[in-house]
Amino acid sequence: MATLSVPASLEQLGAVNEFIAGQIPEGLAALLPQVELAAEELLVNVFSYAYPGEPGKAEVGCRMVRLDGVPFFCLAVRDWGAPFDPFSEAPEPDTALGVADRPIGGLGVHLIKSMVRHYSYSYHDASNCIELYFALPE
Amino acid sequence: MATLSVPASLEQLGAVNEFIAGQIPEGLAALLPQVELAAEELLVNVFSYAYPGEPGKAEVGCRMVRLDGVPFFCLAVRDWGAPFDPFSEAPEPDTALGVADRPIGGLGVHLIKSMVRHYSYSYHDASNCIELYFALPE
Amino acid sequence: MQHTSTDRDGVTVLAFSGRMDATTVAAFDEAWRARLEAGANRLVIDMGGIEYISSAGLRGILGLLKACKSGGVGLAFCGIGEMVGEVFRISGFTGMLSIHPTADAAVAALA
Amino acid sequence: MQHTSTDRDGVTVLAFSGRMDATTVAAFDEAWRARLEAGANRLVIDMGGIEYISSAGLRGILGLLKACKSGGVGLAFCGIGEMVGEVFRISGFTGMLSIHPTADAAVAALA
Ligand SMILES: Nc1ncnc2c1ncn2[C@@H]1O[C@H](COP(=O)(O)OP(=O)(O)O)[C@@H](O)[C@H]1O
Ligand SMILES: Nc1ncnc2c1ncn2[C@@H]1O[C@H](COP(=O)(O)OP(=O)(O)O)[C@@H](O)[C@H]1O
Repeated sequence: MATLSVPASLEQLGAVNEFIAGQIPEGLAALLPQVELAAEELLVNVFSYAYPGEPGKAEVGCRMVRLDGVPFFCLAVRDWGAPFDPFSEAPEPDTALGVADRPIGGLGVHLIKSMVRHYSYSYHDASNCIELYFALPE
Repeated sequence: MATLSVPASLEQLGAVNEFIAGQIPEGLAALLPQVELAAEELLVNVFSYAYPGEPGKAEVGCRMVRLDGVPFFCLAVRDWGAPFDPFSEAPEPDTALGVADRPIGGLGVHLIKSMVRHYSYSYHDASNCIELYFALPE
Repeated sequence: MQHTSTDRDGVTVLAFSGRMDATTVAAFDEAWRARLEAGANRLVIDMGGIEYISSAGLRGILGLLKACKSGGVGLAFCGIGEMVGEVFRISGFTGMLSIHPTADAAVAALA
Repeated sequence: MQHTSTDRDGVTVLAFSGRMDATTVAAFDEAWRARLEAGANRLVIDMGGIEYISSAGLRGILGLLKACKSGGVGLAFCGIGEMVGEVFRISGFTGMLSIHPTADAAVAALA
């Protein structure tokens, strides 16, 4: 798996996007916006919440995986903050609310779940490990 | 992820089983025979075919993973042989054949597929990476 | 992210281009706040040049929506590309916005 | 893997215990081959002590099945535990075997 390690800082998003663009196999370029979006959502959360008041790092990895015989582009994001599973702990937003009642924020995890076919979370080796499985474009 | 690295040799199966038994969380002991079976099937193949005429190694890892929000016990097996995806390349056996027509062998991958909820294969960092997701006992 | 601001028949058209993400949304916020402070009371947001938006961008848009609603400012959108449209749809933003195919149509809707 | 061999009314009962895997199946193969070479023509395999079987074990069982079929040797099984039974079922072995709840029943079936 090609991996990129970055300090936990918002200005790294550009480097992450460049890395992802270089990893997406030819023919799968249509996935790029979704993968960049998912990476941004996860990393912004890591940069904002995983290391309160201290420096930290994140790791991003890309690889092709066959899950149950079906090929996927897989994005992995890892951080060394306190255990936090965004998929079970972040509340589901109500996307039917109108302007006045809409809380600001809380849409990141929802966007990811909507764009991937499968997502996984595990905590091991003192790190949060998230894997996102993007279905290949037809 | 707790991992064990072993030389590619059949006599390591005992050490692998011991490692797995130590990794299965309390309350999931009912999974042990299935996980040991899957590990044996994969490792016997690695030991037999992955390193023809040369020494090699295999790595076994265990961890809990939430995939699509559902908790699984995950067994990971890794080798550094030539790329080989047992799930797509090993032929499906015909389990309806009688004694006379039954070929010897070819059941290992079928047993694994029957016992896990999800399986994945990827080739990266010069290694074959297999992950098996066992549903937790009720 | 870049933007241009044009006055058309008393409607302020703010046209954005580039990426609307966590590192650039502040520029979006500044742009519309400056227009509202300058007294604009009808606003068209032309997203024709926006190729990418994340939840940070949605946050900027929601701030704009709330400000226009409470300030009685007319607001319309145009130039929603494929990626932006999908993110709007998934987030339930499509129903909250007045969306038009072209800047002309958006300006006309606020006339 | 351990085994014992008993003669009951001319039927050879081979009782195995332990794990039947890639490292032990050779002992299984040796045990039944020795019995056939010694002239046994009715064989009961008691798996009551087998807590684990892998595809290597299945390979041993299939070898035994083929040998008995071609040699005209009567063969019956008993003592199939939960794990072994599931592996037999998944592999389609259940239908190829004459399976009985107890050694007595297996011996009687070959009488
Ligand atoms: N990596 C993380 N570590 C700790 N807490 C987190 C992390 N990511 C998200 N959170 C918590 O989950 C909440 C929801 O996250 P998210 O859906 O991205 O919305 P928001 O727009 O509020 O960041 C955050 O407000 C924060 O409290
Ligand atoms: N790790 C591996 N590397 C290379 N080839 C393999 C590997 N594992 C299995 N194979 C090939 O796939 C075939 C089927 O494997 P399997 O289903 O386990 O049956 P068998 O009982 O014949 O080993 C093997 O005979 C071998 O040719």
